[in-house]
Amino acid sequence: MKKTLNLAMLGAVLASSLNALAQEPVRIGFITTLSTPAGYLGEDARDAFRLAIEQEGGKLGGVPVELLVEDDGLQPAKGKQIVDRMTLDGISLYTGVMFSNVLAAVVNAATQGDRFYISANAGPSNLAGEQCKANYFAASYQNDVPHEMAGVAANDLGYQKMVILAPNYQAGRDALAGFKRTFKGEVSEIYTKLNQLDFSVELARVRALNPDAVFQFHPGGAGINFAKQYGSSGLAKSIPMVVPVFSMDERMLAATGNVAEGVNVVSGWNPQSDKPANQAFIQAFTAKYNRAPTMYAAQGYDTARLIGSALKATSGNLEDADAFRSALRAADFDSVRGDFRFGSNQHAVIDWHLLKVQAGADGKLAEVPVKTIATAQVDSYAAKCAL
Amino acid sequence: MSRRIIIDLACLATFALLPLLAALLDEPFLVSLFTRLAIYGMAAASLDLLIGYGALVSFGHAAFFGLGGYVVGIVAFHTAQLMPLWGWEGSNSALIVWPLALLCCALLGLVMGYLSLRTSGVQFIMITLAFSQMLYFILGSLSFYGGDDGILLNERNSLPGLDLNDANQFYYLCVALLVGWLLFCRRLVGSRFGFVLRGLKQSERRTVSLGLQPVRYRLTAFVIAGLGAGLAGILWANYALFVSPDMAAWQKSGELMAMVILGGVGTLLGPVLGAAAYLGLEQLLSLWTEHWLLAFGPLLLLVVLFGRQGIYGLLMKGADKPRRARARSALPPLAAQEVRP
Amino acid sequence: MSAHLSIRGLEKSFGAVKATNNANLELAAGELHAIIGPNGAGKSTLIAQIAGEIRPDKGQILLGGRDITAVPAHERPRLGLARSFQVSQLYPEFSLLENLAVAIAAREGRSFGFWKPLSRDRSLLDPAFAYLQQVGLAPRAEDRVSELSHGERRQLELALALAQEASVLLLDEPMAGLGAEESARMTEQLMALKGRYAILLVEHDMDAVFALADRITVLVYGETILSGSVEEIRGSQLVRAAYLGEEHA
Amino acid sequence: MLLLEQLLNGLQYSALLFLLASGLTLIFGIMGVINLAHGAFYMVGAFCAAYTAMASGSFWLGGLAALAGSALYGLVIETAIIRRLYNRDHLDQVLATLAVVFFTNELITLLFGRSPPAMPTPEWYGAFVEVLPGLMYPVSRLLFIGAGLLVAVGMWLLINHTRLGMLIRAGADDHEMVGALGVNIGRLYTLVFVFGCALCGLAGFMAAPLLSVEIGMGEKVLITTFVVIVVGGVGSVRGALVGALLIGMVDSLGRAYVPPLLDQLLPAETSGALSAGLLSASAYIVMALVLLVRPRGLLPARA
Repeated sequence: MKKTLNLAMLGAVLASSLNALAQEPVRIGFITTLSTPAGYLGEDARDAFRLAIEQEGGKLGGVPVELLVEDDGLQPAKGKQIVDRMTLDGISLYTGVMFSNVLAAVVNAATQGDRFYISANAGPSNLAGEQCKANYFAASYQNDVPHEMAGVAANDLGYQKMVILAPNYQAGRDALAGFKRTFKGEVSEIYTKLNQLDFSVELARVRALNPDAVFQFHPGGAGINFAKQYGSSGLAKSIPMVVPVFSMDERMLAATGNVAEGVNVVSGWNPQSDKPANQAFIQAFTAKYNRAPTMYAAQGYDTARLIGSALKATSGNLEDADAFRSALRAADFDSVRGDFRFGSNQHAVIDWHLLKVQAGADGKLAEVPVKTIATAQVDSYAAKCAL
Repeated sequence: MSRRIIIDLACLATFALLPLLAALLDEPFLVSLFTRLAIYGMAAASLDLLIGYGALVSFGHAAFFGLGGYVVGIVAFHTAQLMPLWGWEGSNSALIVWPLALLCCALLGLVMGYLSLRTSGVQFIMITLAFSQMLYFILGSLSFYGGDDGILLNERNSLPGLDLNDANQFYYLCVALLVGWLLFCRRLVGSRFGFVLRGLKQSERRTVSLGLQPVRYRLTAFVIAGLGAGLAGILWANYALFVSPDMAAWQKSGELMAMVILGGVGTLLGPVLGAAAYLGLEQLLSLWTEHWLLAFGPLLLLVVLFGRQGIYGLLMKGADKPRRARARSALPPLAAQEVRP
Repeated sequence: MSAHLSIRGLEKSFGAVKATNNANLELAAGELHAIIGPNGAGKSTLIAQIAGEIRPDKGQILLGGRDITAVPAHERPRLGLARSFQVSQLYPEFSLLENLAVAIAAREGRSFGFWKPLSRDRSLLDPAFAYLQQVGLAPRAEDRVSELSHGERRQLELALALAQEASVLLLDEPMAGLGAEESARMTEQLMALKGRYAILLVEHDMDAVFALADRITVLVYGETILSGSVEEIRGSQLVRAAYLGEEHA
Repeated sequence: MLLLEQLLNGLQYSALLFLLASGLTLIFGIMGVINLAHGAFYMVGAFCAAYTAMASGSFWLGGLAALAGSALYGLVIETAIIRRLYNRDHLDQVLATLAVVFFTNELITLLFGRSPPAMPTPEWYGAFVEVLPGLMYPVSRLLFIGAGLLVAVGMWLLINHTRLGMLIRAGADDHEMVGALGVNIGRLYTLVFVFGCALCGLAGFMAAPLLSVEIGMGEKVLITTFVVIVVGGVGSVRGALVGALLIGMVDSLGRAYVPPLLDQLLPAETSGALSAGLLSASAYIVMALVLLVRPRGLLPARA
């Protein structure tokens, strides 16, 4: 009896001293959407984030990290519950939320005090402008930029008259507003329903309006529905489409099939960029998960490496919030999206590309780069941020 | 001591001592989890009032949850933005905002109940669903209040003598309101009104032949149950500091219904246990695996197929029928009385 | 004798079926008036129209001289109309006392009480007990109705009708399904009520009807073909042909 | 001409709704089961269609797989679960079938992953037919309308002119009577349930090339399907047809004409929000109105 007790004590002592030797890992709260049809967004971001950690053998920037992933089910209230529990648990570094409405519920708790939130996808306008926060970073983009860039692309492509469509909810209305901000021609707006299945009615209206091109924002399943029906309605042959990458990411492309050929996609990530960091990422991701990464994966990977750069600069000490913040702002990492820096409002400033869906070298459809639309694009809210 | 009282006391003790336990285990999250249980428990118990005692299967109960929360959210929005609402500069006092929210819920209950009660059976289930979905879409189209993104609140409402921003104090307030609500519901189902409501479930023809108009009683019950869910919504808005349209979506109504069935229909305390089991399981399983629904589905199924009276029925198994035992002891022997002339 | 309840030219069709066809009936205060007729003659439909559950297509129902044809069912008890059901309509989950207490609270217009427990309200339970005594169910006062035998349920039906303190009782086959002994007891109880209420009794048990009724109306295919005293009906050739003949054939 | 095209579009949406609603209303009318899992069989059908078509390259084989897959899964679920629910109240059925939905969704996620598959289609599928002079309409959507019509006619023949149909009609009216006829009622129930599931499979197959084949696609149409059967009158196939046409047409024509109309009447800000709210809630508004006027639906099964 006594012996076992002693042994147990010895074990405890050993374990604690080992712990002291090996640094306590930095815990990162990764709140994301894994269930629901939109679950693949979170899955890609999470898998890429994990890949970055694995490549360093359980570390980021040389500092051991522990990734705590939880599914928000695309429900703001659930996201809020998770962040509340994680903050009580003492976690002070967060990322992973895919959707703006979940982010709105999560962001306050995740940035209070010395806590940091680094967005790997959603970048709502209020957080970029007047309500920008010292501890909030968007390593992805500001929500309006992809749509503004789509407007620029449409100008470049010489379209004069366009029909623009989006579901009638906050992000959809923002998308159309963003597009109109830069597009110089004439537009007709059509709002669709959230989670709409059938678009035949809208497509008939498009045909009747006979525009030069169509811009549409329908992420996830609705976007696949739209693209499939756009193709089968025959409009794809006569009226080209310009979309932000959310309406046609790699997975949606795979689900849509051949009818997606010819779609113009505006993205902050050029999957065929020959930058070594990008090529290495795509290779590693494909090897590990047996599928091609999406833009969400690229952003997740960038976010992980950004965090790694800041952890490295501060040796994993999150307690000095000012130091950690400066390290993040420096963004001293090799982004798979090319040149990367933070703007004054701590939102990513990156290049934007026009891609086109066409048969790649292997005969399969891929998003092939056409041109760069803008370099180091700063979002239109940065000026309003007092940081 | 009857089994029923033991269960009551055990639940009460758990709720009362929980913050101590949380402090001992150094798990402050427990308080937050149990606050959520108390709030959902209140909403589920109020739905049980309809389902279990009035045989009114409402598939739109989340409408009240959402509306209660939204009134709090909208008032807070105007107060924080210094933007008067029809000339009223807003208020952060719970004593003003909460009754206002309850009033709105009562009005909604009157209109929704009056129209829905023209139908019965499956049609009632669907028409209540329809009304709550309409509210859901209305809330979602309020782009001024964030549309689908909802409203973030800066602080909890204030109540004299309490600091609601303190997790423990807010928790005890929720528990006290839950206990109060359950006691009220128990009195209600045993009252003259409650007997009419339960009587309607057993024989509507008899009840009409006694000179009672069914709709008046059912509508009253509908409004009262709506107030319960509305209060839960108010507390939720304060707890989460966030309201969004999905508080009123059909999935939320379905969740509440699942809690009632899981806990035991027509038992009032059962649905609170059902809420605890539902949220607890969801929490545990989702920590364990992201494919938690794969396990959650069959678990639900087992309870439905083999645990007919829900959790409360399981706990009461083998115990005396409580109602009769109580009625007997409560009734003093009646003196032999003269038969009416 | 002035008619307390009058039915004039009542008609009701369900699709092509005429359930009630020119039904006429006069019920005097204190009179026990029986309605007899073969199965499917529309007796229950007639009762349902008087009680207000079914709205007639045509005709009039007068209670104490007032036209109540359009008065909804739940308002008729207040005007003095109480009924029992052919198939017992009771609250099986409640005790006998509680069943009656609900009826008494309803009669007194006190059903909108949200706080005081009904099961401990002496102002309801005491009179409830008295009604149970009246029909001989006092020993079972605190049992659940679901535990009662069929005969006891029929008696509780009667007690509930009595508890409404109405001037007119519509009794829809109170002896349905009763054995000989139980029927005899029910007949006795109804006999004790005679004269205190105007009773409209629908009944198949001819012995009971002939023992109890002051007047009898014969209903065939929804039509009141004959009305008269017990002797007149017994002697009527028409009734024999239309009704008794069938039964005794 | 645009109106005509929009009518066809409405018809096509109605066809999808009818394929789902006819099975659901039969299951409800005959067995009294509120089956929230009905949409799950539609999803299973779509997945079977897409993966089989991808693997075999044959469009029609995909269709066969969809029918077989949905029917088979329906048989398993009926035998294991639904059978035990016939004598339960609606609440138990709701919860149990909801559990089936949870389970099926996760099962499909585990089996096929989260990436929605693409359904390959033959060349002719993307072609157009001149329905009327000057009105070209895609084959894909005509096929859908055709399937809806075929099932409607088939169901009418089945119910009114076969022994099975006689039993179904009798079953909807009186369960005991069917038992008294010496029919194995359990087998009849299984048959009807599996038949409903096969119709879901057909709907899934028809939808796979046009809609995203994804987890949760069933729930998206499930509630609308319930709306359809309640509007039409629960338990009545004719009602399901009328309900599907009403809801489908209101939805499509509403989307086509309400926003332009409101834009003319109201300032842009209000009209946008208003038309969005109106259109999203259109099915529910129709249902509430129908039930307020006819509390049992338009064509209830039992008079």
